[in-house]
Amino acid sequence: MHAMTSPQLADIETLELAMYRAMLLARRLDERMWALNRQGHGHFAVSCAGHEATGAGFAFALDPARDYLVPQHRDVSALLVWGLTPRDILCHYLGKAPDPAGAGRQMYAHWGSRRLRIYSLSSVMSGHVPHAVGIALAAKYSRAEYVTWCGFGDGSSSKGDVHESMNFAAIHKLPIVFCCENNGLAISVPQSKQMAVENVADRAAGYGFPGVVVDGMNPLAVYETARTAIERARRGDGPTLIEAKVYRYLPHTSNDDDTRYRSRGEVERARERDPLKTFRAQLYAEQLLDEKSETALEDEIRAAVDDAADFALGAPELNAEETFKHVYE
Amino acid sequence: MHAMTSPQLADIETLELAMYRAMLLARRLDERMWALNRQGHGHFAVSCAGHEATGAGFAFALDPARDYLVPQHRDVSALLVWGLTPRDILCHYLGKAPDPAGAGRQMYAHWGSRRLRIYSLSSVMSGHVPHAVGIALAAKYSRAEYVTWCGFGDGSSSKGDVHESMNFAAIHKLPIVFCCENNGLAISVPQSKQMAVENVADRAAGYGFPGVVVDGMNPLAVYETARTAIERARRGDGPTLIEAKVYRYLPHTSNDDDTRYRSRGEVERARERDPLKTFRAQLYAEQLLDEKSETALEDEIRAAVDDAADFALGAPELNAEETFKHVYE
Amino acid sequence: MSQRRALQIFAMLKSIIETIRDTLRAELARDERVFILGEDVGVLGGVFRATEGLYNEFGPERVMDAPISELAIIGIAIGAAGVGLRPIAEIEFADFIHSAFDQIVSDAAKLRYRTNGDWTCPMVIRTPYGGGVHGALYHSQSIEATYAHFPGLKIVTPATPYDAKGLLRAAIADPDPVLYLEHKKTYRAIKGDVPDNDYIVPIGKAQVKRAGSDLSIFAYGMMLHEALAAAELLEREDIQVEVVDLRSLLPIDWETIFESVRKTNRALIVHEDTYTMGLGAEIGARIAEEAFLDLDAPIVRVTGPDLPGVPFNEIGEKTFLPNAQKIADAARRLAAF
Amino acid sequence: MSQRRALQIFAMLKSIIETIRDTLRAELARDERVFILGEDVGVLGGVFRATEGLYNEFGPERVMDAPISELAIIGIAIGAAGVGLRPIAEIEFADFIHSAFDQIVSDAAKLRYRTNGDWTCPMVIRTPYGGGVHGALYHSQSIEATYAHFPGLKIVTPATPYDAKGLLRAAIADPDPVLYLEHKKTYRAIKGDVPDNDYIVPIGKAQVKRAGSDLSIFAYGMMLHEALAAAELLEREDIQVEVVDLRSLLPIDWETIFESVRKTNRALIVHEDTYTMGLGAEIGARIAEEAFLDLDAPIVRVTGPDLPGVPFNEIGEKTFLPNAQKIADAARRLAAF
Ligand SMILES: Cc1ncc(C[n+]2csc(CCOP(=O)(O)OP(=O)(O)O)c2C)c(N)n1
Ligand SMILES: Cc1ncc(C[n+]2csc(CCOP(=O)(O)OP(=O)(O)O)c2C)c(N)n1
Ligand SMILES: [Mg+2]
Ligand SMILES: [Mg+2]
Repeated sequence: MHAMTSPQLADIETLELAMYRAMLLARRLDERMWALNRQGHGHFAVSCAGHEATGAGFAFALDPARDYLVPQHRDVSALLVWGLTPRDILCHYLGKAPDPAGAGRQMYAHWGSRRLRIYSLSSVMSGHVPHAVGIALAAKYSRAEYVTWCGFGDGSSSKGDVHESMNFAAIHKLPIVFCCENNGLAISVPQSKQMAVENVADRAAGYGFPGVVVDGMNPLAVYETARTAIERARRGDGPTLIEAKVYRYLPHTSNDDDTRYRSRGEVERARERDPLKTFRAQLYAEQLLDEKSETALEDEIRAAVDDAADFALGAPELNAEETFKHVYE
Repeated sequence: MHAMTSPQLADIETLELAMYRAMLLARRLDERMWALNRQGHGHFAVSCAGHEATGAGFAFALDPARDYLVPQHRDVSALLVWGLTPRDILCHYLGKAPDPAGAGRQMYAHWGSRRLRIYSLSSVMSGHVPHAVGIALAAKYSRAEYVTWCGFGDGSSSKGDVHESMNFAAIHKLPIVFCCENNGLAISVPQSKQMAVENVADRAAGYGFPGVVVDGMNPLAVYETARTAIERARRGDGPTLIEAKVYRYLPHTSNDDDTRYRSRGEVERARERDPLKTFRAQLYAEQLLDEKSETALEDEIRAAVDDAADFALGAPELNAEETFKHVYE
Repeated sequence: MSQRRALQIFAMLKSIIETIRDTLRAELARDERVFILGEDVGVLGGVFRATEGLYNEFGPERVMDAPISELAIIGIAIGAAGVGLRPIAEIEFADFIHSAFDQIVSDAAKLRYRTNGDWTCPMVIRTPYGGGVHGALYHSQSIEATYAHFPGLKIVTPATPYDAKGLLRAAIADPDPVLYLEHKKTYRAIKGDVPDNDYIVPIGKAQVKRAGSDLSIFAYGMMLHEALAAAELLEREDIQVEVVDLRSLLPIDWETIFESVRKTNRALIVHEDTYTMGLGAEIGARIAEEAFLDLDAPIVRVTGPDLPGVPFNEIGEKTFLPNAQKIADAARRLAAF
Repeated sequence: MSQRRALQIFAMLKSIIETIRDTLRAELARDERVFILGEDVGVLGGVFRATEGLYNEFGPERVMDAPISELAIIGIAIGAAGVGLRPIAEIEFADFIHSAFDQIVSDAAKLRYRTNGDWTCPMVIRTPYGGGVHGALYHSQSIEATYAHFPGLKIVTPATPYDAKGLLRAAIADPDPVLYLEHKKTYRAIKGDVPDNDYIVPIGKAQVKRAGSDLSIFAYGMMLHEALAAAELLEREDIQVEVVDLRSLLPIDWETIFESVRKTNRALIVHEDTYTMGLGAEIGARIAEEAFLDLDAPIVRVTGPDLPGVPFNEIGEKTFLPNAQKIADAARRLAAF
């Protein structure tokens, strides 16, 4: 049905299965981190559960071999497509020396890998958005053919950084796609107290480029929308703002208690839209997945997650001497 | 024709004549400042020429007895309506002790007077916009009936401060009117390098309130547009963004040389839209002004400006002892 | 005292976070002009629970949840303070106050001065700072040194529940903008007695926490407790350490500092913040200017190292942060000088 | 030399603003990765004319006019630097850099460290700072002390045309972010010889501008010239003043400072910035730590007063700013101590 091509897809595999694998691996890694957290391993988990379809959808629409990713913090599925391994992710989670984001200096979900063209995140919400614009400016400046993808949350959209960045990208028609992953919450603050509009995407018109709302729980819809935006960027026609409507199933982080600000009923109802569930059903319906192949996939993923956990738990810490390095060249 | 009422208008006077007087007084004060500057008096002149119609238009639509003004730096005509006197303005220009904005501490065009409900400006473009929102929040919080008017330029609209401020004002439906006085330049940077859209007003939709474009060279059009926005604010229906299209006739400040970035032809052509000229013609046509009354008005204004210049030139300086005061209460 | 009894007493004492919450509640009840504005301060009650329950008690207008807009939170508080309200702005983590730097230093700090005393800014900014809770580079920063450079602002940081209440009340009553810094590691770790009456702790006054004759340690926030622990270690070695809690970081109580130096003739300054241009710089320089002849030894600073941030990894974090042991080592050398 | 001849020579020398412009031009020509981004840098050539002519010569992609978006100017430069360009961001007045504070201290300064050296930020931020040109509170600020607290950044400020070129070339070549501070009063007031060859002035090295034995003055930017003038006044009174131009403010060349103190045993620090937590704090404290035994007198600082800003009014401005007279007065007292 969706036999679309994607820059990084191996021939033997359909796009949909590849997306599902990335989503499932992200979800299972997430579950493992939260389990490790409860067992006293690691201090800080950030869930991607509910954001996986968006990440998988846009990542397959891009070309990791040349495009730059300036991710949102919950983009685990996209980062896996981009080349981060489960070991990378769990070493990052535990703050161990092999962590590619910073050898244990950064908290979890502060991605980064120069080799993989994943720009580094700080904790400051939206602070990375101008960096993405700078990377996009460099593409135009150097006549390089890459596109820059920049994710941020609904909460982050309130910051002035986003305004200044979008405005600048519009003026120079930079090859960039902004993607607001709107899960309706900034920690506990609901969208109604973050903005008076329904769609962040509507802001794009005020900068002079298209804004599109997409169902972020549907990886194929995200893929299609992303493709259009990416092609527009590659053509030199400038930015697009995509707003992917998603849902965050778990608390904000492992330090949060979401029962204080949303009902269990709401979360349960949202489970019906869980992309892992709905997309799986679709793959079954399309006969791309059956019990046997699903079991094999789950086994493969469990093995990868087990391996990653063992590796990360046994990996060396940041040592005292290393702590003093890399202030300057 | 326009026998509209205005909160602060004396009975005997028509609104139009009062507007024209404010505009003319602003222009003549401006001319005097630039003349003083050339004579070596004062270090820094900021022209309001071209912005007078906007200032007069909105100021008469507000109620200076209760409303708050957080002005744009070129709002001299509005400030005169608000109660600043020519003496105040020239003492501010010369940085003399009687300067109500800061007793000579601030550069010219950094307005402020608590008694008159004019909030203080720094030099940081857009830094005052959140203050205006705070003043508006206080109105809602205290159930006070005032409206806050907040001006800023097209250049200033690019800053994140404006985004965060508008977004917050929208969420809480605050009684505020934002007014972008768009003269198409941020010093030398033309609008095309400041934004990719034609109208700043279009951004309002992205926050969830109306955005309106008005001819800022027509005081009556500004008045009407302002009235609608002010009534909306007083009703509790929230903010409006008005974009007044104006023209800046002189260089950015007395330190600027605008021949470097715009042609004399452009400036000359814009002179045809000069509100002092077009509105004067309208008053003549409406028989609200004739040669005799105009001469009387010009004489009165010249006398006021002469008096203000004499007063300000003779006024005491900020002395060394005072320089150390007012760091803390 | 038995360990059990000690634990019972500890449980009866108030923590700093409880004290802040109770003080906020009392101030909201006492003065209608007081309101709280910040991210997650409402329904959630703050990420550290400093405002827990206040939203239900006082409603959404007095305990306002803000969007992620630090600049606007501070800027709006400045405007509201100008026209008669008494805003308490909360910045969720001190690390994120940087987005509002311009508002704080260009406006809050300068407003009174630039207007010749006409417009003022009676507001409080509360924010949790400091490391030791695995917060990494962006949830561990000490920000006091940066802001202590801006006349027009005041800065306080309590190290005890008693001071948490007294300084918060002083900050809210103050006619000028006050940055009220809460060391997040002290929130639950430090408990103490908190009187019910309406006392204040005056801004600008330090406190000698422990008298001593051999050397003076100047500290604040969490490091006060590390300094006190170091002093106990050293007492066993017969080194008598005087420990001064600065409490106010702008203005600093120079008289109490100089008096202590006059007595002990040796000055050791401790802070968690990085070394170069940390607050210890001003304290060291001021002593070298105004109490030079009282010094029998060089100034010593025990601080975080000159690194861009506290690493997440525990070994990295421990490597970064000063503690009682590191303080005691430096104090021992200073005493022996 | 006759006055006429002196004026002729002065006219032949290069001003700091010309030197900066010529150096920018040469760097743009030399390296395609170098581009300039800032407000009014294009058609106008900068409000101080630092980029005059470059837009015509190199086009709008290499000399880019930016909207009023300091945060984005810096943030975009950071991103572009990460992927191989060499941005030179201009902030129109240092006073307006505060809006980009978060980008500079949270990102530019911390990027290399937080990524374990993976991502880097080789960029230059140029900005005019300092008072004495009737710029009032928001066109007179000295910002060096604030940024000198952030490891990961470098800060330089030239006081001569020679150093303006050498330090600008060093900054552009540097693999880390460099804040290049231009004292706006020196732009046209200070002239000097500028060799044509491709020298650099290394970041982190101070320079003894004038040798002396009685006391050391440490200064930079415009205040270097006031300090040199003070030294001349004092020479007539037989007080031999050593004057050191710091040039690099992060890192500071401590060796040159300590060496000078070892020689003169008296240290006077001068800056235009306000007193408390100005750069003099670190210099004073460091001397009191590491050269304490070499001191024969207390540290002295001559600085701007602790006021929120420089007033517009000329009397107010003069009251605020240090000058040769004020420096000489303090030096006389210090020499006599
Ligand atoms: C500037 C800033 N302010 C506050 C925080 C604290 N904080 C961390 S995540 C977060 C909410 C982010 O919401 P959103 O952007 O919608 O992303 P989500 O976590 O919902 O995916 C907040 C407020 C921060 N990291 N940065
Ligand atoms: C944050 C900031 N950046 C730069 C400047 C320097 N500057 C002063 S006025 C100005 C242009 C303002 O343009 P606009 O807002 O359109 O107002 P106009 O002067 O055109 O009326 C600039 C860039 C400043 N004052 N503040
Ligand atoms: Mg969200
Ligand atoms: Mg303009």
